[in-house]
Amino acid sequence: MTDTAIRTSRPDVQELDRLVVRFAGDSGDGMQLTGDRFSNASAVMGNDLATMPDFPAEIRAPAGTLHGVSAFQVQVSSEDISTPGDAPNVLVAMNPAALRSELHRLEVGGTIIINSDSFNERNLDKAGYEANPLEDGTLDRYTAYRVPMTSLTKEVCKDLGVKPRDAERSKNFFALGVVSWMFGRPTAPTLEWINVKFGRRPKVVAANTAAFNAGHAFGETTEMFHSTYRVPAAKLPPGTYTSVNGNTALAWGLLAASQQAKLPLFLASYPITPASDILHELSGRKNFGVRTFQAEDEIAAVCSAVGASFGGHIGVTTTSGPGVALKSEAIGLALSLEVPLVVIDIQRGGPSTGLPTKTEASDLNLALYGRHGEAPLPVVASYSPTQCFFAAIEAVRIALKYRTPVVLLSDGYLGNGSEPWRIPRSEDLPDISVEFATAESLLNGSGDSSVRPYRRDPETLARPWIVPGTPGLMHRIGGLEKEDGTGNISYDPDNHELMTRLRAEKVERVAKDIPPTMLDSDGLADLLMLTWGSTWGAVTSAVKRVRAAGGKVDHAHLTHLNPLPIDLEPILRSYAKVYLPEMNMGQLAMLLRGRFLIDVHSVSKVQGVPFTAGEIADLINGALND
Amino acid sequence: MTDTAIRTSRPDVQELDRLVVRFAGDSGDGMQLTGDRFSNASAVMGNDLATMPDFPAEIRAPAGTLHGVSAFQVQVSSEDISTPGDAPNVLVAMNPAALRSELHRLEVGGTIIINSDSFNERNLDKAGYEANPLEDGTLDRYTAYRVPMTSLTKEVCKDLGVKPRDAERSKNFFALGVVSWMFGRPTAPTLEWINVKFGRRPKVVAANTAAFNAGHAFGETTEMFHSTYRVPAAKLPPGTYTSVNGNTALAWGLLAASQQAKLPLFLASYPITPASDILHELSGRKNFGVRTFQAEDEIAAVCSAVGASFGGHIGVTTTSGPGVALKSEAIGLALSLEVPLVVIDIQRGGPSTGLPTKTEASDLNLALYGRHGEAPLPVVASYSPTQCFFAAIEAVRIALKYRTPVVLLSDGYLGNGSEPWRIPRSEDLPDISVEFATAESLLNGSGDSSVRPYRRDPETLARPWIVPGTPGLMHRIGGLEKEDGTGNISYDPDNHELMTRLRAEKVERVAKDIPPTMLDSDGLADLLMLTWGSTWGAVTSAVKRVRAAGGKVDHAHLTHLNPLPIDLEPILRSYAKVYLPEMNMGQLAMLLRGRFLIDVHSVSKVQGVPFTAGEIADLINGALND
Amino acid sequence: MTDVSVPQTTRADWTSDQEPRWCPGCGDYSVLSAMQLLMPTLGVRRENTVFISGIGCAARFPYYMNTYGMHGIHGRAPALATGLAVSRPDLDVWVIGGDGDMLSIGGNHLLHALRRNVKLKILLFNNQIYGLTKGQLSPTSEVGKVTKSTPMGSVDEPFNPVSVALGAEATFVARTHDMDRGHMQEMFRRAWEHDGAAFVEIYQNCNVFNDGAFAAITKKDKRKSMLIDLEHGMPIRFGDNNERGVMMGADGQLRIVDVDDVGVGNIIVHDERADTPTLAFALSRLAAGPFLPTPVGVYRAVESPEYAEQVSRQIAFSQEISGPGDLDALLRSRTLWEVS
Amino acid sequence: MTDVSVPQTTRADWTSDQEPRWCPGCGDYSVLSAMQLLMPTLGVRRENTVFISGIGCAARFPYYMNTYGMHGIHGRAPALATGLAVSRPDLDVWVIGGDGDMLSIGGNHLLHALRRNVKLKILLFNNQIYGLTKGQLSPTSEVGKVTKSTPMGSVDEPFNPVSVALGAEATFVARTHDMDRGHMQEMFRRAWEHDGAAFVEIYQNCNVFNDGAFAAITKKDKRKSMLIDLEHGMPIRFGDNNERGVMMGADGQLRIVDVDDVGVGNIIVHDERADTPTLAFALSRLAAGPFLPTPVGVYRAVESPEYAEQVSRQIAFSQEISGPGDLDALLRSRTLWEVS
Ligand SMILES: Cc1ncc(C[n+]2csc(CCOP(=O)(O)OP(=O)(O)O)c2C)c(N)n1
Ligand SMILES: Cc1ncc(C[n+]2csc(CCOP(=O)(O)OP(=O)(O)O)c2C)c(N)n1
Ligand code: SF4
Ligand code: SF4
Ligand SMILES: [Mg+2]
Ligand SMILES: [Mg+2]
Repeated sequence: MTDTAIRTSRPDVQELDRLVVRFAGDSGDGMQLTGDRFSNASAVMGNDLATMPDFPAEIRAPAGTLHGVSAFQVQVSSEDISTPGDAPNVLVAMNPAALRSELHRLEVGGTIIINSDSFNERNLDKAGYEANPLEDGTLDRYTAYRVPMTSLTKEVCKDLGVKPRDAERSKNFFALGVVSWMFGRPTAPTLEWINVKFGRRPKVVAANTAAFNAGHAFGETTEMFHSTYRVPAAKLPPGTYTSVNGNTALAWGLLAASQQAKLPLFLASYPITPASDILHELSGRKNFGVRTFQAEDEIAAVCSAVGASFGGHIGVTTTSGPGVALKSEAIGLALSLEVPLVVIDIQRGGPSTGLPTKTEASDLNLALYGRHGEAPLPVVASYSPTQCFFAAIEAVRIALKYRTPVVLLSDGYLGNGSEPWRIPRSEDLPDISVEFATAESLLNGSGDSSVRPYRRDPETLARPWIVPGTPGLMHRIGGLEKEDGTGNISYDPDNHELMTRLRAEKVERVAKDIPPTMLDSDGLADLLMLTWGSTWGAVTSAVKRVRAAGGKVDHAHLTHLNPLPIDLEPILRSYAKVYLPEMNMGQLAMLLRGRFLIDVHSVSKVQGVPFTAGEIADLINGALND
Repeated sequence: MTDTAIRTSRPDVQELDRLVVRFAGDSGDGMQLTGDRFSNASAVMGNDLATMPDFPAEIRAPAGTLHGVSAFQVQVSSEDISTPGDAPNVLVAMNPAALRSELHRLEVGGTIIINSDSFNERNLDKAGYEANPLEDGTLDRYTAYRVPMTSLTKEVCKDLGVKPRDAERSKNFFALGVVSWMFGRPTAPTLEWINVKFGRRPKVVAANTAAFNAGHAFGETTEMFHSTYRVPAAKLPPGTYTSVNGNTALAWGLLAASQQAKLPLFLASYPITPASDILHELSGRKNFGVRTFQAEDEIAAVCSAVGASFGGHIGVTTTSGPGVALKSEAIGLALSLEVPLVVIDIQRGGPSTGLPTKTEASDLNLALYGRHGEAPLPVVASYSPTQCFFAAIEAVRIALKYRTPVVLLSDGYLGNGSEPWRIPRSEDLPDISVEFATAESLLNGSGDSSVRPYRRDPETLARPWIVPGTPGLMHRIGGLEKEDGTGNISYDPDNHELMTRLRAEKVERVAKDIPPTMLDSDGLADLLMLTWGSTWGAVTSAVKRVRAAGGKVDHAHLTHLNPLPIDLEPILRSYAKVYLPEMNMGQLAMLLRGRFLIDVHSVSKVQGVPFTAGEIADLINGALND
Repeated sequence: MTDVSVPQTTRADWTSDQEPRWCPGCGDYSVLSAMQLLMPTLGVRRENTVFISGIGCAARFPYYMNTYGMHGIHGRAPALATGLAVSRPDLDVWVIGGDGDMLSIGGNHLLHALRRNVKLKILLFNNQIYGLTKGQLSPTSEVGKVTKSTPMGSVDEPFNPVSVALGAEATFVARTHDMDRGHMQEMFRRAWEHDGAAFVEIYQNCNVFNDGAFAAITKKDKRKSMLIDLEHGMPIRFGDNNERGVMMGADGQLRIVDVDDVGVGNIIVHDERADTPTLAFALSRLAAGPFLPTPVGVYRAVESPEYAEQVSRQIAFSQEISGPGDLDALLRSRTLWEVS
Repeated sequence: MTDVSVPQTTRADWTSDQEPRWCPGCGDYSVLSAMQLLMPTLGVRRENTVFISGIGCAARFPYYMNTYGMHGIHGRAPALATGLAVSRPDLDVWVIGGDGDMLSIGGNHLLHALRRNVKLKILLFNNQIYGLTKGQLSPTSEVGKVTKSTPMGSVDEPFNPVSVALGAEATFVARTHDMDRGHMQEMFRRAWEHDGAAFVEIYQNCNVFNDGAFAAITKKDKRKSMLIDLEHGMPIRFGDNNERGVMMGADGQLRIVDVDDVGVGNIIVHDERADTPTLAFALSRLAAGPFLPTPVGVYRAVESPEYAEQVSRQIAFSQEISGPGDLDALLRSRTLWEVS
């Protein structure tokens, strides 16, 4: 353990390209909030950043226990980054349990800031420490700073008339103050935010402000710290920025889609981690005309969304894996009815209840194949928190235009992670509006006056969207096989084959209508890293790193999993090796191999945590030296 | 139309290798029963045979309409056959609708036996005939016999004191009598059956007997018919035979599995076509100790089966596609709990409600991939009606031994189709019993006294089956990720990866424990026909036909779809061409291509009806000449 | 609700071009005629009328109405319909299903639609059997019933659909039967008038798999003595000469009595508008099955805020306070910073 | 049922090695202690006791009991438990779930388990909120409730779990609350004694997302005036001095009255064993939510054939008539022919 002897001179200011800080404490310690504030202050300074909350499944596990530890990791950078970083450079540990559960992640030689007040016997015990790690050499390989945060916070709050128990709750702001000073983060945004957030409770404002200032001052004055650090602003494209996590971006994307389609949104969901926040966000946006419906279960949720779509709204349902499984049958109905529907899956660790608060990308098979009968549908996946906004618009666009259910895959890591976002202007968003059929549009030119609800658009193969209330177009549709054109029940063998092929062909035609594969190529590589979903982030970082070291590697990314972009096959064929890292056991790899008979190499990680850029860089280097 | 002039001499007796008869009439005309009786009499004569009922989705569609036509096709043969035949040689048409909807299937030059009484204006109208097909040349290309079945039946019943309306109901027995005479079927089995079946209603026995005899006599005496036919007995292996359809065989297989496992069966199902008959059959077999439970829905069905398995019973649930979709989430639970469970899917046409009474094999993807998270499980498929018996035992065997859910795929065609069956002796069936854990077996040797419900068998990787009621082994399990060994909830990343891989590996290990690929090879072919499920029948027939004509083709069949037999890959690699016909859009083909990077050629038919041997023979010939 | 500008229609206008595919003699035909004949009298437009069903014989109903219609999936009609009714409060949404569809697999959706008071007109065709799948037990089949899935007789206690609905906070609950077109039409009309979830149980004969299940009470000559006609504000009396009546005991149990024995004054007066469903529930318990005197008519009809309307109101209110949604403003509603 | 050969146990024997992971102060802890303390008094064996739950905070309960246990999937505990109880009638099967688990997603399974009268002891932890998913509306949340998913207040009418259970033919229905260990234990014991499906609603405080939801009636000083203790065969009275009572009106509605005003003789006598659940239902309607005088205790407890037992009986009976299943005979039970 580096001795934290009191220094006598001003600390040096070191400049860093990037910095990864991990805040860890008890569930009740407010670590998510602390991390979020630190990120925000960094964003305002112009850093690029990416965050990853990591909290326990329990609501409030007993204080001080290992399973009650809640952590928040953020990478701030002077460059364009795409992950919350691999090994943290700095760990803030509010109690022994946090230290114990998080220390292994820290880079060797990293910095630890510890709330030394919490290292009493009871807490050490709860964390399962036999000896005090602050004293037994555990921290030898790190730079550890022991700060009596609890007592200092209580002290500074004394004069404010805040009770000690309440004051203690502000200790996270003390920690934030210390870290803010250490890394030269501006204090104004945090102070302002405290005012707005707790405005209605003046004592809380006072305590948090005092604690934050005290922490900052502690860094400044105690001369405990050897160095402070600066991460200069990133060279991001000019514009107005904000910071959002994937679930919020996704919810906003749905609102944007509703605006751009000129149709009201109907969101029917049943709460489930990590998707519930989308329901929460949209429930608070009723002025956008969105109807949110907390259904009695997932089946009711998807069915009511289908009912709303039948009625001419944009029917959307959000959930996670177990919910998608339950919705299978009704998604099949929407597919057979050929009505728009968007099913959003914020993936988490499976199977069964699995790891509800952890991330995974193992629902791709379910999205592609999880229905009885031949039931193909388009699948779209978002790849970064803010890109969830656009992915939502794209999913709605396809659903409306092709009258089909669409599955949009996100995951817990994207949903909870945030990053800066150059705010788009709504005038730059695509017009995704479609027409409802009217008696004139449908019957004219058909030469007969009977309603043909399955008369298809020759280009898209979409059937007309005839909403109840339209005079003259009354008709009945259902889940039994229908005659093409008339929509009447048909048991005719050839018609069934025709409809099966038409439904498949309709989905295939979407391929003409989607962007090409995202390809980052310098034209010289033999190795292609292929990604979908959130793995994009780690691979983007890793590819940069490897290239910086002279390695030749390209990166292709898929935003559409079904249908696949038309240019994918030639791209894949132009590389000697294709590696495909997935947070599953190789689901997309299997699909591509089967489709193209190309030996796509699958790389799996199924640990509830995303790939790190380091892991991928090692993988690439291994493949290059192979 | 061949004139059915009265002949003056005994008809010739022609010998046939095989004969395909199709009985068609109104839903209320008893065609299923008639066909069934004809088949039975043929079986008793020693013919091999295969049947295919084909009835409407409606319970009782209005009499005389096209959609109310119910048909039954049977092929009887002097050889070992595997399909109910392609184009029928003989069509029995009880009314105009039956003629209209079925005539197109008949081979050119085929024989039609018509109930001429029913060709009145009203019925012609309902069938949509503008002119009477008996008179307008429609039947010119066939040999048509017009028999006034209704009036003759009424006539013969008059003296029995049977009311004309009731007598009319016996006209199908008249038809059966005619056909029985024409094809030299024995009368005794049918007469005996009438006695047993209707014994409690003497008037019905009398009417049916009289009608049947009258029909037979009509053939014998009216000299209307030019020829009669004989299909000699097939050279089947010696033994005692009976005739069963696939659903009955499957139900009996479950009873056999229960006996061979020495464990009670718990069948929980929700009715659905075409699976309900399994529930019905087992509900009537309570003396076998089977508990049948008609649950409130499919989810309750599968869950209660899981509950029963937890308690040490063999938990089984039967359903069709929509039900499997609903059961997805709970199957994932069973997989995570690692308890035995057998899910039986009698596949029908999809997607959604689809074609409930028609067959299809399009739930393979759902069986393999239809769960969230990484959730692999063994999949077994039956390939002929009687083989359903053994497939059921096999599915239970794997479920019990590996403590895993197993999906058993059958289909509507197998479920309703029947064939002769050389009855196995129960002493020849495999012992599939497994041990429950006891305190001694589980705790001994482990060196610690804590219950480790996930301590795995090193060979199978199965965990112990600890049933409630066992002293000393109380434990709690659930769908959250568990620590290997202890089964305690674990959010540990490495443990999750380990458990994911263990669950997959456990399923893979089943491959060591299953029979090799069924391969029919003469060692000279370049072309392999690969099959799974009921397509086995048509391909077996077709391969015989092609070989008989000198073509070189081999046939491999898969009874296990996951894991695949170990010898499959080398087999596939040893052919220049592999063709895989499926009643879906190529689901297994995609899997094999992805797995082995072999260009397996998919052949699809999605029409609610099975491939015919003729179609497959054409396909083979095409491939050979390619 | 009746819109005078609606053109006059006849039964033919409400009849689709699809031929019904029920068994000859099925009670479903009577319900269909009742509905097709009622519609022209309601003054509604066909294009504003939607029938949504699950799966089963009854669930084929929408195909035969010349309105908008959806034949959904088994059990989910109330959920499908809830989505439509909440997003399109301008439509009349009818929900059709059998006893299996809406009380077995779909029981939960029915319950939740009722408690939420979504404006749906829900018709439960109770034939006490699974028709379409050819004769298994349903959750309303009586104990001991021999069916394909219960060859030794059922051991399941059946639901009483009226009790279930009342237990689930239903605001409108009625019962009718397929032998009386006028009564059916009256109940359907009342359901249509109700501003909220209206639940109507129809005793419907399945002449193929459960023939005569209701004959003991619905046959013409039995109706007077076996059907207790509920009429709001009237003493609850029945019998060939109205000689019997229903009385509430101090022990909290209803009793059937001879009116003469207790005096008319002691016969309970039906109050369909009572705040609590206590009396309605008690009435639903009078007969455990359709073989004792059984109340038909409107058990309960109370006013209570309708769901879709409240959802719409929250939207309007929120637009009133916050202004209509402005996407650009929303995207800029959090901490912002500029990069130049 | 008490087996004298069962070894004496203590609370510790019934406590598993897993540390409860509820929030400090959660009402679930009280229920757990009540159960762990009750168990040694029942004279049952741990290995014959099984707890099965769905998903939710409450549903973690099984982990903490040193018995057999299964933490199932959301909403399906009654179905999982039905399979176990029907196949293993020798076990005591307890079912645990929250208001979301058993009344929202799992409502239907609960209803069907109740109507079938499967021998299950079903404990509904009603905290009127979704705890585990951090604070959304539940089907028992009151109208107007502001939650994460209803920021403008809920517009959903809640279920009354006791009414729902009674509407579903439940044979045993009780209500208790987490502030009174003795009362909980009494209700659990009664549920355990019941030969059929026993349903117990527990008012349970979620101090994080819905603190004090029941305080108006369960706080120590409120109990006398706000909780109506139901006791079989006793007039239904309550109040600090037992001064208030419940009376049935001739209009079929219950009323709370001053005992002195009407006379004790007119106070209704509680009859938990009444054939019909009419009175029990009426009692469940006295308070629309936990803020008016609310009956607690056993609403209904009637004997009715138990499901698993009847299933077993059919098996025994069938073996008696047809002999135990003989596979070889079965395979030969249809038309046979010989090929030689
Ligand atoms: C998910 C699913 N499960 C089962 C079925 C099969 N099924 C169709 S209708 C029906 C029940 C029919 O009974 P009921 O609802 O009473 O209607 P009825 O036919 O008697 O009018 C069943 C089990 C299905 N179509 N879908
Ligand atoms: C199929 C499925 N849907 C949703 C969830 C998410 N989920 C878990 S518990 C729960 C509700 C919790 O509320 P309640 O049942 O009242 O239990 P409490 O936590 O309040 O004890 C939900 C929605 C899930 N685990 N599975
Ligand atoms: S089976 Fe019964 S309910 Fe169905 S159509 Fe026939 S008679 Fe009607
Ligand atoms: S969230 Fe509520 S119910 Fe859940 S453990 Fe915490 S206090 Fe208890
Ligand atoms: Mg029915
Ligand atoms: Mg709750």
